[in-house]
Amino acid sequence: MSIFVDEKNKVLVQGATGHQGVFHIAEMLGFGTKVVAGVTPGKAGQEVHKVPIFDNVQEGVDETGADTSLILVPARFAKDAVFETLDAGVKTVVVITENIPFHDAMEFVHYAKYKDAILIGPNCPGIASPGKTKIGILPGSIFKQGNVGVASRSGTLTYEIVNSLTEKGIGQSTCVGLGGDPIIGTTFIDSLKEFEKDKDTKAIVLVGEIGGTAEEDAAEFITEHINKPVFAFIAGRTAPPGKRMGHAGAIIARGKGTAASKIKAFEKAEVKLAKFPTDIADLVEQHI
Amino acid sequence: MSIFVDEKNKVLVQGATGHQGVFHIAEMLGFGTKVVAGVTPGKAGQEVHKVPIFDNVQEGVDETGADTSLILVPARFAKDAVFETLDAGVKTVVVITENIPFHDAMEFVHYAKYKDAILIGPNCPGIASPGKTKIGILPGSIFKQGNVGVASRSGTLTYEIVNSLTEKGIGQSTCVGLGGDPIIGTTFIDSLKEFEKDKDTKAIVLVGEIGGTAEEDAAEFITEHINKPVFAFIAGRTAPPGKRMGHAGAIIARGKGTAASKIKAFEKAEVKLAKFPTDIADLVEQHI
Amino acid sequence: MKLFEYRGKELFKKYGLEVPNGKLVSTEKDFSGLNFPLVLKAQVPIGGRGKAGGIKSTENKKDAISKLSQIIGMDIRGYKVGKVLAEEKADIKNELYLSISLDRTKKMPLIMASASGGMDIESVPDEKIIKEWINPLIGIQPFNIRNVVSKLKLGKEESKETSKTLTKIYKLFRDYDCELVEINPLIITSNGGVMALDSKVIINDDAMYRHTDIIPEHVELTPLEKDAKEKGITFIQLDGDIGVIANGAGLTMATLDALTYYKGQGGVFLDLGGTDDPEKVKQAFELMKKAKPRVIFLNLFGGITKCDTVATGVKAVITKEGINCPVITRIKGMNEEAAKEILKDAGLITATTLQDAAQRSSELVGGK
Amino acid sequence: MKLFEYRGKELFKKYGLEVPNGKLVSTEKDFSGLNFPLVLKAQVPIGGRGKAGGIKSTENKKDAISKLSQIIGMDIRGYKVGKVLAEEKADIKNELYLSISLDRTKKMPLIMASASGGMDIESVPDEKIIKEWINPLIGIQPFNIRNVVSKLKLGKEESKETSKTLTKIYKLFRDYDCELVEINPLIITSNGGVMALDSKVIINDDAMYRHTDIIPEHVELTPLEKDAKEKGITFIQLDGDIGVIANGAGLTMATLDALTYYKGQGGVFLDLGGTDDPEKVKQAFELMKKAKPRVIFLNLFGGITKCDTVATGVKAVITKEGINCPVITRIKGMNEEAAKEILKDAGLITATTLQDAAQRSSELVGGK
Repeated sequence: MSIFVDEKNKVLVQGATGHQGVFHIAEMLGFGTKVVAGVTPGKAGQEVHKVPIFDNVQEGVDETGADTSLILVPARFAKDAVFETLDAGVKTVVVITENIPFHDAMEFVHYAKYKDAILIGPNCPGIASPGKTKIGILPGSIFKQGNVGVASRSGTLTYEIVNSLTEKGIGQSTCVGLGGDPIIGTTFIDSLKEFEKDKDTKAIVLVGEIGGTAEEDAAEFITEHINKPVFAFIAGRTAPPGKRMGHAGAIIARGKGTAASKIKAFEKAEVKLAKFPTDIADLVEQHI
Repeated sequence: MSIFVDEKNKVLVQGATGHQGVFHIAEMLGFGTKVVAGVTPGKAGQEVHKVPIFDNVQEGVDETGADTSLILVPARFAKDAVFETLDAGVKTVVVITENIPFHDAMEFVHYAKYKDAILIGPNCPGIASPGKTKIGILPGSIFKQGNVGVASRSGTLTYEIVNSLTEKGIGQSTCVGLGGDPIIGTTFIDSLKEFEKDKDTKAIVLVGEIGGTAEEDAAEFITEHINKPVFAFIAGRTAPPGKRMGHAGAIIARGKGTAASKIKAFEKAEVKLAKFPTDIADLVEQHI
Repeated sequence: MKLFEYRGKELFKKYGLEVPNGKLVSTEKDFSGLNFPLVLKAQVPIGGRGKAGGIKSTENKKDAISKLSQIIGMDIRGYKVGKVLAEEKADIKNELYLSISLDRTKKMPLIMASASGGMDIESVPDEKIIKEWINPLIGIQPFNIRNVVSKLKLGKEESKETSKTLTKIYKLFRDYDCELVEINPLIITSNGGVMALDSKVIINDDAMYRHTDIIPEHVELTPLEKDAKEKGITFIQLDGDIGVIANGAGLTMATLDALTYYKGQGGVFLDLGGTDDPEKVKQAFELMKKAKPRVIFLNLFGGITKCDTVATGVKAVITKEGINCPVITRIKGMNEEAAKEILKDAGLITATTLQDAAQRSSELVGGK
Repeated sequence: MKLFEYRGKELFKKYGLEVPNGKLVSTEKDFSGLNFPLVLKAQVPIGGRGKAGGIKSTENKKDAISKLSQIIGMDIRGYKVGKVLAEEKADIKNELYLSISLDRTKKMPLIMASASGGMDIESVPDEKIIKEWINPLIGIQPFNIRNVVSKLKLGKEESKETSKTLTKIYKLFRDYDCELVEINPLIITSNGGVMALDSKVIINDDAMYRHTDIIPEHVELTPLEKDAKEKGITFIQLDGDIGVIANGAGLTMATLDALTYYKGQGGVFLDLGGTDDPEKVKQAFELMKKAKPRVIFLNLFGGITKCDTVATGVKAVITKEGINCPVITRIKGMNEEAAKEILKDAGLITATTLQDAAQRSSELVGGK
């Protein structure tokens, strides 16, 4: 099993004919993902790696039965793209696009809730359930099917951690990149709920960073609801307050969002913390 | 059992200190309804029939655990009242108010869906599950606990029909007044779904009228999903096209919404149709 | 409220839509500033005026004045033409249909468009109608516009102009709480512009309080209609001779249906709404007396108020003011037996069932 | 983008909020049209300027000019004061706190208000802060305003004015894609008016493209910062002397954390974003050379591109342009062994683990 996505998801790519679209459609097909449709207004009838392109999402959904959307369009068209795909009945939306205005993200995140849809991102690398599907831009080569669930606010840092797990022979059930923005659709808590229910997940890895209180909220949730072992790494212990550390969401603002606070919360929740990213693999190995 | 509401609903009345509010709080308490709070801005601290009044819904909910709201405020404040109660976490909302602009109703009906709340009305008499609770302005004296579920677009016509059932000794599981407006939160189909699941409902009565296609939609749904016997009455067989017959929703517009079309659809779905409202009771008696 | 065409077009102009140059005309000098050929259009709140002779083309002023005199005062399906709009003939390259209405089932605004403009939309086959629903929580979005306009298969510039037009119309629809905005035809002119040749705008009556800039067309109310309006009683004039008083829309319709079943026919009917307030019943009786029906049929379901209380009220009106036609009463609900006694006492015919009451009423006017 | 106080107040005025009469002053004649007493306020994009001496009251022009000269050019926590706002002293009856910010957990705007205005909101006990969340699907509603304002316990007229003010501020917050609008204090004047004495407005950088009317304050970029911006590389200047190049925000932060663990300290750091594009790595190297760190630490996770391809790119820069400090490299991912050979070949120190690399880098600058 896996969480959020598996081999049944039929993926439609919005922004399919751009450089990134063409490249990642190939990568996803190579991973085994069912990429069934692409959408670029005005390019209906074309194909990208034999995947048919449609003028709008509704036609793509009607023709191919797509139920999942990967959003690769530029930031200023992202809100429209998400609304379009939700109105067309798509139930899982992965938003890779970065630099989306917060107010746009707030609107589509709540609209996704109204539509009972899962929305992952924005500003995220996507999600992979090894052996089943990969929806996003994560490098496919680092994964191995197994029993560790990973949820992360970071991109490459996650690749590092997943790669080190795989190198030690520890596979993953699902790895979900939540996104580096302050407003994201799917959170640590949403992922924890699913991992706890998932029979094939035996341990959970959380990759956090400074900014906001998502880790503190997760720690509280873990204490109350999670029985599986949880491991975590927090990036930004030495980040200066007030500076935006690459991600829009990674900022210590008004005294809130420090790594110290997050580490303290996780320690209280008996989450095992790693000093260095790759230590996670050692910790997991020792405990399961 | 019953549908939508039962003896556990804790009711907060918005517009509690007005003439209608004071009268119907007494009527509901007399029926056995758990009326726990009233809201009128600026009147916190007062009581209506010993029910405490609050300044806003959130305080009412926090203090009394109310989970259900009855909206009796004037039309131009209704949208705000519904938004307020939904944001305060109320999960069942009954909107009695009539003459609410359609665009307001559209917004709050969809917002209720976003909040996973049941919204009944607007322009409806409310809902009663005899022996358990009554939330609205329906006359309490006409009901008798039993096994017939009633869903209706009309008010007094429903009282007639329920009264005639009761006179024949046929009780009701739940009677829901859906409302006479074109845009309503809960429809025949929503009610049919629940009645079909409800163990204590053995037969279903639908009271329809001209306007829209709710009856046609219901007929289709019955053919596919309903195994319990369904009885119906349609008002407005002789209504002239283009005239609004009292209810905002009761209008034959652009050739759509005629009684003939509804009757035909119900006949096709093998729904037993009554010629006169009180015939329903005879039909039900013959068939169950 | 249904706006006359010229009023709808005033709103269109306010939202930046193109409409033909035109104005209301009633005398010769009103034609100054307009360039022939013109179209004269009767302003009535219903469709089908073209077939009824309410729309005429004219090439010069002499002809225009003659045709204007034919249209003014004309009777179009019961509406006497008081106002005529004269508009310059447009340069039509292409006729489209465009409307925004309410979809009751989906509970959201529905845009309908078709490349076959100018004809009645009901005669356009369904597969040729473009449909796009707008979720009220987010309003119209760029993709909605793309979906509609791309399927109209217009040229690039025309598509751009039509997109802008659609955005404006939706804004009008929402801002003014419309039930319907219909433009048929919406034309593409030969220079690629977009223009509304007709307008059908209906504003939700219940929302009129927030649109005080919309002055209702003057409608002559009969004294009875005026009276009913002031008292908050729904008053509808039908063709028959049985006056019906009932409470609630559904019950009122069911009462009319029952009369028809017995070959009677409702005339004036008064709906008290969902109330059995004795004061309102009394007012309705007073109103009904003025309408002079051949029979009065009172059909009430006593909900909250007890039936005997209502009956006492009715008796008071009858006794005080007399009544000059038979009155059939049927009151159901709590204490109905006591009510019957009171009504009988006042000389009224009391029936037990709706069927019985409807049959007796019908018989009194010669029904079966 | 954080707006200077006077810019924020220009926006407030645009939305109909009252602010004190005032203007930017730099010379004596700028004081014409202002009535003493005045307050002179240093315009800097950070808080705490009062404590730093950046706000001064003045009763007459002579004193004002002298105080102005003290403020202009003052250094407030690294910001040199270039602009000073002179405002007429307000007539304060009551000081409130009001802000709208983003609640990341609830994913919606959060209004915070307090009857204790003028002080730092973080020092106000939580139970004295009024909180009201606004759902972005429906925006601010009358009940939200009532909830906030009724709890401030103001007089009737004051409540009415404060309600209007809140509506306007929310509109500004939404229209301008704000992350924060804070007014501290928002005052009630003795005639019952409401006035914003300060303004803190932050506009979401990613939404600046739709607010072309907001001219960014002129910020002097160093040549390096300018260069990085043009290349789309995140450039942050920290206090240390180890230059860090990494890909991705999380990995970059983790790299800095590891350096600190080994008592090293990051100096300039370049985040390539979530990419391992050899061209971008090359550009980062060129930039880093100009920054002249004592050590360069390259920490890359090769995701999509193969590590040896990246290494070849790095080698090309080094070989072509030379490098005048040690370079520690650590590249992980596909073909990392081949990459190591290439880098070694170019005379670079290659490490296997982040720890190893961080430790070696730190040692080179005298860490542990």
